[in-house]
Amino acid sequence: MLWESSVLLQLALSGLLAGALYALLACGLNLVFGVMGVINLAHGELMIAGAFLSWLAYRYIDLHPLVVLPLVMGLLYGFGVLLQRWLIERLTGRDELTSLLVTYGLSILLMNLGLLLFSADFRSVPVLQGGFYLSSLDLVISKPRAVAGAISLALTLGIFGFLRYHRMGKAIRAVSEQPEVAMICGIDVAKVRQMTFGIAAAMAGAAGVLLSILYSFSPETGGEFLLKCFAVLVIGGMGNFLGALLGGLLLGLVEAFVGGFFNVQWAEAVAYLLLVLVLLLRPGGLLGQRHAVF
Amino acid sequence: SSKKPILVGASVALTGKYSRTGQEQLNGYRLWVEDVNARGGLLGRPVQLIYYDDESKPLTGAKLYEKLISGDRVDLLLGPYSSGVTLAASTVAEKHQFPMVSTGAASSKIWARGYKNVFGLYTPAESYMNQILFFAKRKGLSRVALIHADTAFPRAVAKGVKALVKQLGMQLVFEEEYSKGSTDFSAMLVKLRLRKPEVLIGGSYLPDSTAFVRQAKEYRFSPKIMAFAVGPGLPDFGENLGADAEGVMGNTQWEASLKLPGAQRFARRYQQRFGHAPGYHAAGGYGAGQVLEAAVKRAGSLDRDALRKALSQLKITTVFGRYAVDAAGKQIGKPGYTIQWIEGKRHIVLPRAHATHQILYPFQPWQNR
Amino acid sequence: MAEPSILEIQGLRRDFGGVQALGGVDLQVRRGKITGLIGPNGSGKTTLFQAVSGMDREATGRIYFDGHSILGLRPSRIVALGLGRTFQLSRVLPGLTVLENLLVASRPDDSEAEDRAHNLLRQVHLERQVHVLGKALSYGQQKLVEFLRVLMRSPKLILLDEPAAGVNPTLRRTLWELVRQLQEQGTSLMLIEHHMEVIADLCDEVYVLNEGRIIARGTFSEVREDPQVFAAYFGHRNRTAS
Amino acid sequence: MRYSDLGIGALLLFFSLLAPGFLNNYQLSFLLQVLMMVTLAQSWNLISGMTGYISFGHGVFFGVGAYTGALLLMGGAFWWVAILSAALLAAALALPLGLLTLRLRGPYFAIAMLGLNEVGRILANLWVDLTGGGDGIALSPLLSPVLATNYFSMLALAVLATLGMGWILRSRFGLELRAIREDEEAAEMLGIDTIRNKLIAFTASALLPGAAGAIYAFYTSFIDPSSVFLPALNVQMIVVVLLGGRGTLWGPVLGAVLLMSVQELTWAEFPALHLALLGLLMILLVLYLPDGLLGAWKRIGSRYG
Amino acid sequence: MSAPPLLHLQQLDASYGPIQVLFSVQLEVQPGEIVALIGPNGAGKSTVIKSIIGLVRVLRGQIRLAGREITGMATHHAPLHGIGYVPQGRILFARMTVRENLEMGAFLQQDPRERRRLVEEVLDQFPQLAARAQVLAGHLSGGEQQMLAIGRSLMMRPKLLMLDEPSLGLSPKYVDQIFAQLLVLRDQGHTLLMVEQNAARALEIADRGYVLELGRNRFADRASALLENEAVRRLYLGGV
Ligand SMILES: Nc1ncnc2c1ncn2[C@@H]1O[C@H](COP(=O)(O)OP(=O)(O)OP(=O)(O)O)[C@@H](O)[C@H]1O
Ligand SMILES: Nc1ncnc2c1ncn2[C@@H]1O[C@H](COP(=O)(O)OP(=O)(O)OP(=O)(O)O)[C@@H](O)[C@H]1O
Ligand SMILES: [Mg+2]
Ligand SMILES: [Mg+2]
Repeated sequence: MLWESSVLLQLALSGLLAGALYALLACGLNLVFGVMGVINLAHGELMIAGAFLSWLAYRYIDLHPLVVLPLVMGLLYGFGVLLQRWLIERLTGRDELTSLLVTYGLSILLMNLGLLLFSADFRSVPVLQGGFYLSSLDLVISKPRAVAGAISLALTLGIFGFLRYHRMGKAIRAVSEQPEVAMICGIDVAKVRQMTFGIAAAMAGAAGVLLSILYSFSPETGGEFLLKCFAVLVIGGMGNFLGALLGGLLLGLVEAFVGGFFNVQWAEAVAYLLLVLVLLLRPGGLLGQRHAVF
Repeated sequence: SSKKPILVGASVALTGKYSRTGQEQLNGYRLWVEDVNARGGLLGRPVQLIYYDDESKPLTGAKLYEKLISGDRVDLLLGPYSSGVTLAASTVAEKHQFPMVSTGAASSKIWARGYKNVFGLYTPAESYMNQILFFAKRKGLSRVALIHADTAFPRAVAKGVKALVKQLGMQLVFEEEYSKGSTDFSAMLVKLRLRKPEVLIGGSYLPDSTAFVRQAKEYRFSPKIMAFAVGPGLPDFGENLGADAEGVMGNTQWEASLKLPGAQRFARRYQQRFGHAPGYHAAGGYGAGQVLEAAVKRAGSLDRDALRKALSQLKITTVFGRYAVDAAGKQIGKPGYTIQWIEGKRHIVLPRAHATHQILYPFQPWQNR
Repeated sequence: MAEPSILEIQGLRRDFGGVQALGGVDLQVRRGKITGLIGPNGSGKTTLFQAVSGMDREATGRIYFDGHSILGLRPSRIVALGLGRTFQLSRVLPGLTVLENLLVASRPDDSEAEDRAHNLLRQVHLERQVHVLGKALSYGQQKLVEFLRVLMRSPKLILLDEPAAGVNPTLRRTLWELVRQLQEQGTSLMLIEHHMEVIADLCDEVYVLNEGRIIARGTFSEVREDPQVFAAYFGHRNRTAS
Repeated sequence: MRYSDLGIGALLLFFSLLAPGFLNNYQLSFLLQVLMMVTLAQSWNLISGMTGYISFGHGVFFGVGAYTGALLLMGGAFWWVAILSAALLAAALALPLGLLTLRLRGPYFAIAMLGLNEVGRILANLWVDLTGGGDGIALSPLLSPVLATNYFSMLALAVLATLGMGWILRSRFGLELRAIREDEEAAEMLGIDTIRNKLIAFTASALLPGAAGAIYAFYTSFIDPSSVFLPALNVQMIVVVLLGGRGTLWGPVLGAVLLMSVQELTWAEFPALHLALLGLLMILLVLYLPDGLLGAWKRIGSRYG
Repeated sequence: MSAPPLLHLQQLDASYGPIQVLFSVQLEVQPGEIVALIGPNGAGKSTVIKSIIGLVRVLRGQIRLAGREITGMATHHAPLHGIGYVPQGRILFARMTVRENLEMGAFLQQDPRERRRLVEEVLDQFPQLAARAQVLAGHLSGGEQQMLAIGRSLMMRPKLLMLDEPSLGLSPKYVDQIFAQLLVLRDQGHTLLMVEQNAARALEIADRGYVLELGRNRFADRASALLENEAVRRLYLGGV
């Protein structure tokens, strides 16, 4: 009975829509890695910051999350710029390990500050409730899922276009390859890095806002999502922007099907299993490329 | 020199996943300490509470009870919050042969290990859903779906449900465990829609039960009864879900509306002191204090053996309800209560004797709301 | 001698996603000789070294080193069999001192490693840099350390990938002196180099590689007369042996 | 090891051996936890400090050790047999795991290890028949060794870890590990069997947390999946090494004493803050004390000395 | 002479962290000249260039460009000051196309049409590159890569072009091409400062030369005079 086409379609659809959110989050993470070689272990907490901003705005000034979305992106952009300027920039020239450790510390700090401020309670922003029902296909489409999925996809593709065709986007790529030479070309590398981190943080913030209308979240939710993002990155190939997009959608699908056919507990572990599998079979990712590709 | 305070030790979940309920329990403890001291203390000595944050983690809890017993040398022990932390903490108490009054823990497992020093207040988790299942049986329902988180307490709830479903000759059409902290139930809902259960029972805490109900609406999943173990008992459940909470059932250990000695007064004072109405975790905290108080009075000293004896023989009624334990220290005196969200409020609907509202049945399908 | 060549390569191929970097190369390095490998930039010289040294295990064909088939072996195995190589872009270990860089390359049971290291460093005027970290060396200094490192194990065959590129002319002479000494001690060498004086001076035999294929083989004076080689490699102005 | 190192070691050992004589139970448990941190930190130091393969998942060996120790003890094994088996099982697990993951370079390895803890936790949760799942395992107080026994076992472990580290730091093996950290391909080309070396380091570094996990299980008498597969434990071992100084002998010891003391104090005073402080500490350390307290000490020493 | 030199280093001290590498280095480049900077490995040649461009910390001394002080400028201001730089070891944006590499060279040009025009101009100058404009830079041959690196540095029409070992690792054919190209550039009005280990050939095309040793000036003269100088030949040119 699980093999009925409506069920398959149902699972595929909700999987893809959830996957779009992973993609948005993973692409930001990937951008920072591609350009600065920094794995930002605090990326999940940046997302949660976005989610809490959305929650605060809804709760205290009664603003709809979709109205707040650009504001949150702007705020997180600024926060990202500051983080880059004060923290990550100081690590240029030190080994990979160092940035891992610093962002790990940052993630712990942010998460626990979140716990202090908001406690470990789960919150959610109950807008866009319910679902559309397509009686012809016997299909329900959850409203928040549809909206969040569409916005995630649009944002991800928009940023992809920016990197590919805009002059500043190209500068980001240049910095990712050869920072010293980029400098000689007149590119203010520090600025570009700040912009990169800013964009990535804004993407995380956007993901957070969308998360807030989809699921319940607490300050501790970030870590779980980060792990999934890594699975996405590894599947798509670290530093590969399109890869992350595809990887995100793929993970969403796989999770939905594993949850549908087996058990949701396994669905949560499947991201990690997928990650390990890809790492072992194709250490360069499914789309196999080690370096920044935009 | 006899004015040296009596030290009461406890670990509480101030941070971590149980911080919300842990904080309420702590408030209950604190209110009791204030009251005891206002009454002139215990054995003529003032009472002082020493507590630490166990971060909702069993291991930390165990460490802290070690600290309380060996480091701070407390005289009396109150329990932490949650079955998990209690399982760990009680082992330390047992090691030191130190009697501990435990509230905020309902898994029977705690009392199935042959320990002699843990005395519980909560109605055991295994019987949480009994009234609802009996009610469903009366309504002629038989298809039951059970979902639950993977920690000690929800598992205990699930165990009780499975046993009773079998005993009542009902049919368990779906069962699935999920990790605590899960908030995406879409895949589960797709499956549930196919199985068409009439009764859905969740061994769930607040976040998961809230998320489940929201997504049930998105996926238009509406069984005739929807009930969860912990979530609906908390005010946040209604706050988060608004109108969608309507008709969801749950359990409570206690409601302020119950006719128990001092309960109303406790609820009033609690509201004044902490600015919000007490949930059952708060009342449990206060009640645990009262039990400890009664036991010390009965023992007439702080001697641990005397205390242990007193605690196992004691039968009293606190603001929280009846206290009476079996030989293992497990609670057998106190009934559970079934609540339901009706018009934005929590009402006791079962047992009938305590009901404050007629039960709402069946659960309104989402598309009709 | 039963077996005249220490390295025997047959039909070596390597593609990089459609680009054929090596298109079936046959080549021998004779024992105790210095063999030159020249060719235009991008002709596949470094790729060949990568395959022989085991750094790149995706090439196909046959490679025999000192009687062992080594294609597919890991570099450390091949080194254990007696091969050493340098990198075109130096791979000095940045966080280790110059001395440690040499010591880590010695045989574990070599009790005189430290003395040898000091000796070698003196010969290329790096004695002041003994305790300097690898990353603090200039480009040319790194190339020198890289070269000395290979000598620490006294390999039977050494592959040198432009060891003198970026090294100043005076030191370059010292370096070639060292190479000749090695040969006299019986070491076989294979050398990639763009300075024709050196090839002319040192090499017993020269292979010319172009677009992944050997287009000429012989003594330097033989190959340099080859019109194909001339067009591909030397260009309009022939500045060879001075 | 140098004479000064031996001197410091002997002094520390002397006091540690006498400690049970004049400390109360709580103080002794505190010391036990410090020793545990020393052990864990040395183990992390070996794999991550030396080879540069950052393990964010070393806690998994601790978890495996804890479960092995607890289960064996319940099954009637002698406590020391249980500890030994826990260490061996952790190492036996590390071997295939290392074979798989150590092929991954740089960030990939870190990522693979980051999720390992989570997998450990989920498995322990799912494998109810063996582990009791989310309910955890409670060791009967009668079965567990007494505190002093646990204390001395942990002491022995910490001493072993530090001696081992001291030897490795000065050995050629240590030099080879550092070469791997700097440039693995080049190291391989210098004749270093990088795979073998990494595997040895990784497997050896799993022994210690395995044994420590078992002792800790005896000491607390209660374990459950989320308390022994604990992400915070990974953080702590890393912070300890960073605080003391990466790739040094006494760094982890110094770091463990300091961190645990600070934690103990902040815990009581600012219950909700101490993890946030830990994160902040980690950032500040990397930014301002890149080579830890010992490194800073040496730098100051050489400036004025 | 009333006009100041295009580039003038006075008493320059520079260091990497605590380690001082340059000691009172003096150097002058007149407009329209090719100046060669030679010396043993580790003498500090690259460091001189890096300190001009702001990649290395200057401790003391002055750097003047056409009379204006630019000591310690931010590296990304180099094109604004009219300085082009070709780093040691032909470093490119390997995963960007030839055209994109050139575009990056004119990053400061905001107008996309003007940028395209500049690219075409440089491609005209290097016909070999024009044929491969859409190829990824990483797939070029060594000589082409060096051409591209030089082309990129020419995008903003620098007054002063500094090259660190342009012949490094190039086959003889390419070396000839590169040196010929440098002469063309000089004739087009660029001023060149070049570091070379291929010292003899560098001095052949240069107007003047400096010899650096251990971070200090050792010789400075017309290039032809340096080529004749016995000591220079023996110590630095590898001659006998
Ligand atoms: N990893 C790689 N991926 C793709 N192409 C490669 C790779 N390595 C080499 N190539 C290509 O293979 C060809 C041969 O390169 P190789 O480095 O062997 O040349 P070479 O003869 O050493 O040149 P040079 O004298 O400039 O060092 C070139 O076209 C190069 O672009
Ligand atoms: N990053 C660095 N940190 C510390 N010291 C350095 C660094 N780079 C170079 N040095 C030192 O500075 C001195 C000069 O180096 P520089 O690179 O300028 O030499 P160079 O003349 O360009 O040599 P080469 O011809 O080998 O390229 C060398 O002694 C070197 O050890
Ligand atoms: Mg080459
Ligand atoms: Mg240089």
